[in-house]
Amino acid sequence: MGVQMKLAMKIAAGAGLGALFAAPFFFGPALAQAPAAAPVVPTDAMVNKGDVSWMLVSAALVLMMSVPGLALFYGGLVRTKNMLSVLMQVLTIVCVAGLLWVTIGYSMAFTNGGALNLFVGGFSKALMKGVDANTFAATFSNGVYLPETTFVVFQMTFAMITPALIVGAFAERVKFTPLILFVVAWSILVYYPMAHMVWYWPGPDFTAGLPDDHGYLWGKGALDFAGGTVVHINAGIAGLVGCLVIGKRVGYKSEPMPPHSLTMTMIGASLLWVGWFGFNAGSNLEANKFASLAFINTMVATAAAGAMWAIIEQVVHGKPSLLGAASGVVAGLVAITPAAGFAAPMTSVVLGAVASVGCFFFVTTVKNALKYDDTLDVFGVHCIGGIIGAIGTGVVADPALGGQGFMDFTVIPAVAGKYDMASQLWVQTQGVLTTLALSGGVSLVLFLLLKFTIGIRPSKEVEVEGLDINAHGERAYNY
Amino acid sequence: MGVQMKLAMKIAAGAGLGALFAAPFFFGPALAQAPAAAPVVPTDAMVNKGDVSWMLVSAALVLMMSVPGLALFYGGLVRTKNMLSVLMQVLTIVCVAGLLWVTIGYSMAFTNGGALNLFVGGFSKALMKGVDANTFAATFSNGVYLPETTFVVFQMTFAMITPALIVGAFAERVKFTPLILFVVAWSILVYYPMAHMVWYWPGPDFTAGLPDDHGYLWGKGALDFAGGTVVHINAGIAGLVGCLVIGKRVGYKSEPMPPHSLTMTMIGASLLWVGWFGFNAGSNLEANKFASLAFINTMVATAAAGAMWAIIEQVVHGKPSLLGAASGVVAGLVAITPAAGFAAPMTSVVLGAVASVGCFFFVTTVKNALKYDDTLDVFGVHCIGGIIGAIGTGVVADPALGGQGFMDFTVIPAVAGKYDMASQLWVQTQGVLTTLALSGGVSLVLFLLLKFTIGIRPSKEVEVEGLDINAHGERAYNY
Amino acid sequence: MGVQMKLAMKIAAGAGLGALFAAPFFFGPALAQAPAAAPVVPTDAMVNKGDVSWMLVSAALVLMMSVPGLALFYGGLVRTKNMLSVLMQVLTIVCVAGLLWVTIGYSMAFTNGGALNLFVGGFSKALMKGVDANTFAATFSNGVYLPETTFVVFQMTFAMITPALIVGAFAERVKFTPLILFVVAWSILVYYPMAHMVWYWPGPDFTAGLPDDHGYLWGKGALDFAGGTVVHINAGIAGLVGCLVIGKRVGYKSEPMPPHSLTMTMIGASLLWVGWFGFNAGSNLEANKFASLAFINTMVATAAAGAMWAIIEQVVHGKPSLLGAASGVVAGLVAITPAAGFAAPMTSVVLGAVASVGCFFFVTTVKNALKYDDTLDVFGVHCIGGIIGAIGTGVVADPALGGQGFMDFTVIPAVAGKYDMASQLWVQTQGVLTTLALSGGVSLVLFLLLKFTIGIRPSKEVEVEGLDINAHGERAYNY
Amino acid sequence: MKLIIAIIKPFKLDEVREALTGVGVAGMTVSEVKGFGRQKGQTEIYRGAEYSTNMVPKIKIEVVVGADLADRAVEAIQAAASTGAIGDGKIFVLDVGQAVRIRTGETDETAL
Amino acid sequence: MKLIIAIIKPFKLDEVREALTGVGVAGMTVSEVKGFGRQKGQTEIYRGAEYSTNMVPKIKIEVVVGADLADRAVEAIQAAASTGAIGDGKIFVLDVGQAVRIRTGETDETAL
Amino acid sequence: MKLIIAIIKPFKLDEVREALTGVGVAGMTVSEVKGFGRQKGQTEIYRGAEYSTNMVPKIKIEVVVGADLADRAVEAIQAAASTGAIGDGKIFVLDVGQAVRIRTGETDETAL
Ligand SMILES: Nc1ncnc2c1ncn2[C@@H]1O[C@H](COP(=O)(O)OP(=O)(O)O)[C@@H](O)[C@H]1O
Ligand SMILES: Nc1ncnc2c1ncn2[C@@H]1O[C@H](COP(=O)(O)OP(=O)(O)O)[C@@H](O)[C@H]1O
Ligand SMILES: Nc1ncnc2c1ncn2[C@@H]1O[C@H](COP(=O)(O)OP(=O)(O)O)[C@@H](O)[C@H]1O
Repeated sequence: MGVQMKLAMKIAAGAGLGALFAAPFFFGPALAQAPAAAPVVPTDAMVNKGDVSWMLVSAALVLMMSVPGLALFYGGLVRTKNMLSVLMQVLTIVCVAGLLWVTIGYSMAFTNGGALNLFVGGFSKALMKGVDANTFAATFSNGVYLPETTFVVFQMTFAMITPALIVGAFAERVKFTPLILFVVAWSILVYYPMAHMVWYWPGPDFTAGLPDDHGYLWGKGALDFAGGTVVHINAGIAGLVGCLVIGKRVGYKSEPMPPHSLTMTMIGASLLWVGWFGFNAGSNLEANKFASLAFINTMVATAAAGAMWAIIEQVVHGKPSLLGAASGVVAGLVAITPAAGFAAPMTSVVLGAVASVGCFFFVTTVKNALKYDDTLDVFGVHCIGGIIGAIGTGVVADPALGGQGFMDFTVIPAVAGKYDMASQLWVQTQGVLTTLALSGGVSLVLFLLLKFTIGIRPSKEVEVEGLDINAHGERAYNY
Repeated sequence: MGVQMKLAMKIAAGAGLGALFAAPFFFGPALAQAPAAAPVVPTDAMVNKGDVSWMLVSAALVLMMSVPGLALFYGGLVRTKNMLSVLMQVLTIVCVAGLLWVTIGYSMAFTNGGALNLFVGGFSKALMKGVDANTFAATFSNGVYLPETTFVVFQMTFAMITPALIVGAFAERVKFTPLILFVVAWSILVYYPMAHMVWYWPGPDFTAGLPDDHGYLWGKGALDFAGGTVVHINAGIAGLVGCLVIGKRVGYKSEPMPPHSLTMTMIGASLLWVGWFGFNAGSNLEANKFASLAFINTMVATAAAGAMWAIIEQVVHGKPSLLGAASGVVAGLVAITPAAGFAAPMTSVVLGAVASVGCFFFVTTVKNALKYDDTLDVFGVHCIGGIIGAIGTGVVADPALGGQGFMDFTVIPAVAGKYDMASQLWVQTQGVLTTLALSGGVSLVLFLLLKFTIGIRPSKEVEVEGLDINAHGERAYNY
Repeated sequence: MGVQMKLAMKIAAGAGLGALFAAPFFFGPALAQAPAAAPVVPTDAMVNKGDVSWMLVSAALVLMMSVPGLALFYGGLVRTKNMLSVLMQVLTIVCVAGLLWVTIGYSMAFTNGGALNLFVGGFSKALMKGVDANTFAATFSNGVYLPETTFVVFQMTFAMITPALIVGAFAERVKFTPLILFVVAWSILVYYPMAHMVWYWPGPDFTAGLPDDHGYLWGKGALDFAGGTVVHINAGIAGLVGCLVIGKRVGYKSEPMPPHSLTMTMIGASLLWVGWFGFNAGSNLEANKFASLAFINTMVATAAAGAMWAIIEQVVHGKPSLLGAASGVVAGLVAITPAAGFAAPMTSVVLGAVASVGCFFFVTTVKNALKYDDTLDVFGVHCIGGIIGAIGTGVVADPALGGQGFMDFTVIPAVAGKYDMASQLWVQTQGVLTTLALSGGVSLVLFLLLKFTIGIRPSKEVEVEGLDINAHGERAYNY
Repeated sequence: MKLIIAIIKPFKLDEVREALTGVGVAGMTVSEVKGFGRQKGQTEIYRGAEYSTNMVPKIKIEVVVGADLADRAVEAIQAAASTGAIGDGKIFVLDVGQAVRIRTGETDETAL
Repeated sequence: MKLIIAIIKPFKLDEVREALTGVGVAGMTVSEVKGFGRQKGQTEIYRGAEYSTNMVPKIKIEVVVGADLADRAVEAIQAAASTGAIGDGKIFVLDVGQAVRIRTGETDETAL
Repeated sequence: MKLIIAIIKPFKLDEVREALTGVGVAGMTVSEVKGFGRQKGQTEIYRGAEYSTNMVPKIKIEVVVGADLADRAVEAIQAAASTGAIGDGKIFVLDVGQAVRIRTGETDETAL
């Protein structure tokens, strides 16, 4: 069985293991598959109110990352005439993705998919069937559960923000309805399968009895605390493909396109930072010492990345900019996402700083060299930062560097597994490549399909006059 | 005893029942009224830190709904010259209502009012008398308590935002001091009595012993999880009366009055959404599965309403607008408020969508037909959305539709009551009508009184030049 | 031994005593110093998830106070051309102070400093040495612990915002790099020693065994719930010294310098208010009834101060302003900070109102009389408000006025100490004077050093054209 | 042809525009300006600092008309913009040598 | 000397500026204005309220040139600013009596 | 009457206004404009994108004065606005045919 088998046991780490490893407990059918020996029956008594409090707050924080956080971060960077289009795109995607999640998304991500189970879930919980106040979802600790609705809504906020991230890549030149159609199709064809592949498992009390019931990458033992692959690389590559298919903005590189309000961008970056604690530390699913570790790592990696970007700018052209520091902040947040619960504070600082250097180089040099118009650097920050983080996780998770390693959930209670950095790095790389291939490929097909049917790009006239007035019939400001 | 008696037992639902049913535990005097058999004596040991954590966060979130949330949502929609007046009105109302709450409000809402007990409380806790770190307030679970200060401050935030909602109806044309006087009087004459009628009861451990110690609507068995009547219908009708008494803005319908910053409105709507989880899920008073249910219902009803408004606009005039989606978001939040802990996720989706249709029709068609100038659609969104939600609660709470029904607290521990949709709808209707009558009537008297004494509307000159510079001596922007 | 000895026992109050008294538990070396009798060994089982949830939320809230809260509150008040400089200063300070904290700050504040232990800690935990997911920090209750990373990150947010407060005093006329150097030096020479002097102790389970292991002011029994001295007076006096050394802005008093966006200032003030609950109620370290008390006190003191400032303006020049109310809000928050967990709600109202009067008088009359240019009134609001609060704490903490008094931690479990208002006021005054002397003195030396070496003030040309474009190469707005 | 420059109170813009179209003017150009004159601005107070602005917001209308229409246009503006209060503004008339419609290249009065 | 006032579509600014420097103009002054004319504005809808703006954003260029350069400058503007669509704008030419460069006190054509 | 158009550096506005009132000018109209000329703008950098603005913010003052006052006004402006650095701006003087005070209907010099 070799590596694959060994890795299959290498499931997640340190009792505090991130949404990557989260999965609800299945009543009925799932239980039927469980082997003999009295299985755990999750009850209200296994729910800790401190966990519920923390997870509900985390879900609210992640919503705040999208609206108003991301909307402002992006919106501030476009020109006035397109401000509302960005805000509207983000807000609408949040609404649509939320509805799609309770309709089929949660089921496709977090139920057993039968024959396709390695790659996608089924429809047994479509329309929230069987999910109510009295069902529970597993955490990463034996015998500790959350109300299932808590898990559903927390994961929902991830399914909301991920497609919203994409729009930055082709901001200022996309048609609204086709974009929403893309988001629906991409959620179904890319996001839910990715979430399933990376995050689906039966929970710590059932893994021993159901050793083969998990997604493909989960089975490989890929470590991704809060969504480096599923969220950032996933959205980043989709954005790149989108901006290539759609083409450059009218006037790109020939006319100045300064951000219309860096104040808004700063508010957005700040709220992303604040909300990201829900994203990263919330992915621990419990309010315990590992949530706390994910929290402090998120804090210092971000601080390091923000400071580092400013330092680079100081060195390179003598003027550290607010947009630079804010970009660094986001790059740091992206990079620490997969590593949040695995790293130690000081290795997080290094990871954040490295991500800042990598993303800076990408958005200032590589992008200009390759001449593609990724309006808001979705690829340069989210995909590149995500890759640095995903690979970096293999390094910083190493217990030899103060990392948390991973837990072997095939025994009850779970115990620490034996960490091998080289093989972990290879697994991490496989996670990255899988994401790039799936999301990149499907996005390409979807964008081309839209381009050659209903069209994805507005007319030049509309683009020049601005999307706000043309697509939404409003103006952002009337001072 | 008939219906009344049966309904009196129908007190609230599902162990997680919303602020509607919340009431502090009474030491001393209240206990004196309790029947024999060792009564519960709430102690520190009955307080769960997870609940305290959640409720304090919820209180902070509801404050954030008012400032900056509501202030920005409203402020963005007025013209630049009146921006600060709106911000100042909301901020001042928050301060004044908070002070009034610890002075007499809490006592008038949440103590036994003696002969008037069905309609209003007394003054036994005025100036926080007898409320300190060692008194406790009941939740909806037997034997589970909160520090009383937690309950006082959580409820305070409701008493702050409700009068602040009203100002939107006559924004851009009201005098500051008379407005504050109105808020003080309205809080005393309308809000505290309404809160008492709907939310006052002795708690689950004492209901059996004190079957007649509750407010009027509570006794009827009206279901209102987080304040559809007390907050939204209450404020909405007061706003309508206010805008009718004060009259239309100078230039209404003759000159363009586009929102001065939809960016601010979007930030405001987003923070309202984020904060509303404290409002709705916080109204459960405990961080348990019912809080989680209220949370997810709030999320999806809002998503449905936001998307629905955009869809209607797409159909009606081909351009889905950001203001539309944001208005839908708020309409959905309003409508799910009374139903948050009673509905199921998928029925919440329907309720949100219906509210969006109803409010859209109201603010675009009915308002234009009736030609009143409700500046920011306080009536069209909060009152209409509140009514749809209040009546809709009677539908979605039905266990036959996956709802939570209600709990019978006359036995200990409380058990589920038998749900009858028809009679529940009638009770809900009574709640709506009572609110409309009380708030509408008293507001009319108050506004007329102010109009014919110190005056409620600034001179035409002041209105034309703007309230900011005239009433507050400042300008919002000096770019 | 006299007063000193008695005061040494007067350590903190009411089981819920604020960051002032917080200190992590020390494994190993610290234990070695403990006397016989089986010492407590903190374990995971002594951690309550409700506490962890609350403290992580609190840390996120305090970050939100800095970015975007403080940045916007300050930024809105400067002229457009300097907007980004303020945002950038705050953001960069947050990043740098965070990194410095994990590098040496935490260790210098919260470890035993050997011979210098009264005044500053040592380097035993530099670079987070020995701090990991399995170390724990003491709260104010016997046998109740937090994950140490929780305590580290919560305290980190205090170390971030404090130096950021300073920049308001000389906004619009400071060079960026020298400012950051100042912040680094000031953190090391002033903030960490102050934090150590006021907040370092071995925790309730170890005080009996280590009666002399505490900071200087802690030993005196100074009461400071959440940082009146360490944060506000500390930053306020540094700001004053800075603005005196740097000098007035070009055009001060000769050209109009109205705030460029009071909307931003209002958002900032609101987020400060919301975030301050993490600051004050979080300083209790546990989600219990004392956190709740600190929360409600923070709420009502602020409401009183906000309303009071508006009332004064109404009386003095007939126009209550938004900036006034917002300034009052901040003054109230500052003043209640040291008293938050000691006061009762109604005495908090009084304290807030008094602070508002004091600060109003200072920023409108004293400042104009003394003709110094404290751009954003850091001294007038934070230092003066902080002094009023610090002294006022001695009054409102008196159990005779409904206050919480203090706890005697020299016995286990801790019991209430005997409160003497006169001697407490003297101790409070010593705390104030120590802070003024240390921070004022060191800041003077640092600012002069910078002024006469690399320079601290930009050229007149740069100042006139604005810092944004000159120091950061950006413009805040391109509408 | 004449260039008429009118400085008016902002809230009079709509009335003036209607008055001008009433006398046959087909186009005009409008900008936001600050006026300094007899009319005093409001006093603004920010914490301790008091600013009496001596600049008040005004609207400037620029309209080029044929010489024959000039007098009627001036009268129309004056009638529509007047409130009788200080600060109502001014009208200035200048000679225009040439006018071109960019779209068509038409010149002079046909360009207007 | 001539003062050329050109009202153009905002996105044409860069082309016009280049065209003017092409014919030897060294400086100009630009402002944001609102134009009223044949071109109709977009309809904005805010909840129930519909506003058809009849003011569209335009850019006004003011450039003073020597009399000899005036015609070429006008032509350059017209060529660069034209799209052929309604709303392209106008060019007006006025006489300038005097010009001063503030920095040096130079006057008339050398001041430009 | 003369229309004096002065393009100056923004921070010189107060001094120029005072200089003008010093020579007896009672009113003027001010607007924010962007100037293109010898003075180069600052370079802005946003992530990878560098923009060298060739437009710098300027203030335009328009003031109509009696012919007799014109020279003194021009001198006053020039003296007050001058810093000696590139970009100090220009003054242009045009003839005004007619002036009307809207409030009273007074015309020409009494209207100023
Ligand atoms: N000499 C002038 N040149 C240019 N504009 C002027 C002149 N005098 C006044 N204005 C403009 O006319 C406006 C109104 O003038 P003001 O003296 O306040 O009142 P009135 O028009 O009633 O005399 C001023 O705000 C200014 O914009
Ligand atoms: N008589 C006029 N005086 C001043 N400006 C004018 C005049 N007529 C038109 N304009 C300006 O020219 C712009 C374009 O005019 P418009 O009638 O829309 O189209 P076109 O230039 O194609 O005829 C207008 O928006 C306005 O700014
Ligand atoms: N020919 C011109 N027509 C109109 N405005 C001009 C002209 N030349 C310059 N200006 C204005 O004068 C300003 C200053 O000109 P510039 O060439 O930068 O410096 P200087 O005034 O010192 O020669 C420019 O920014 C522009 O606003």
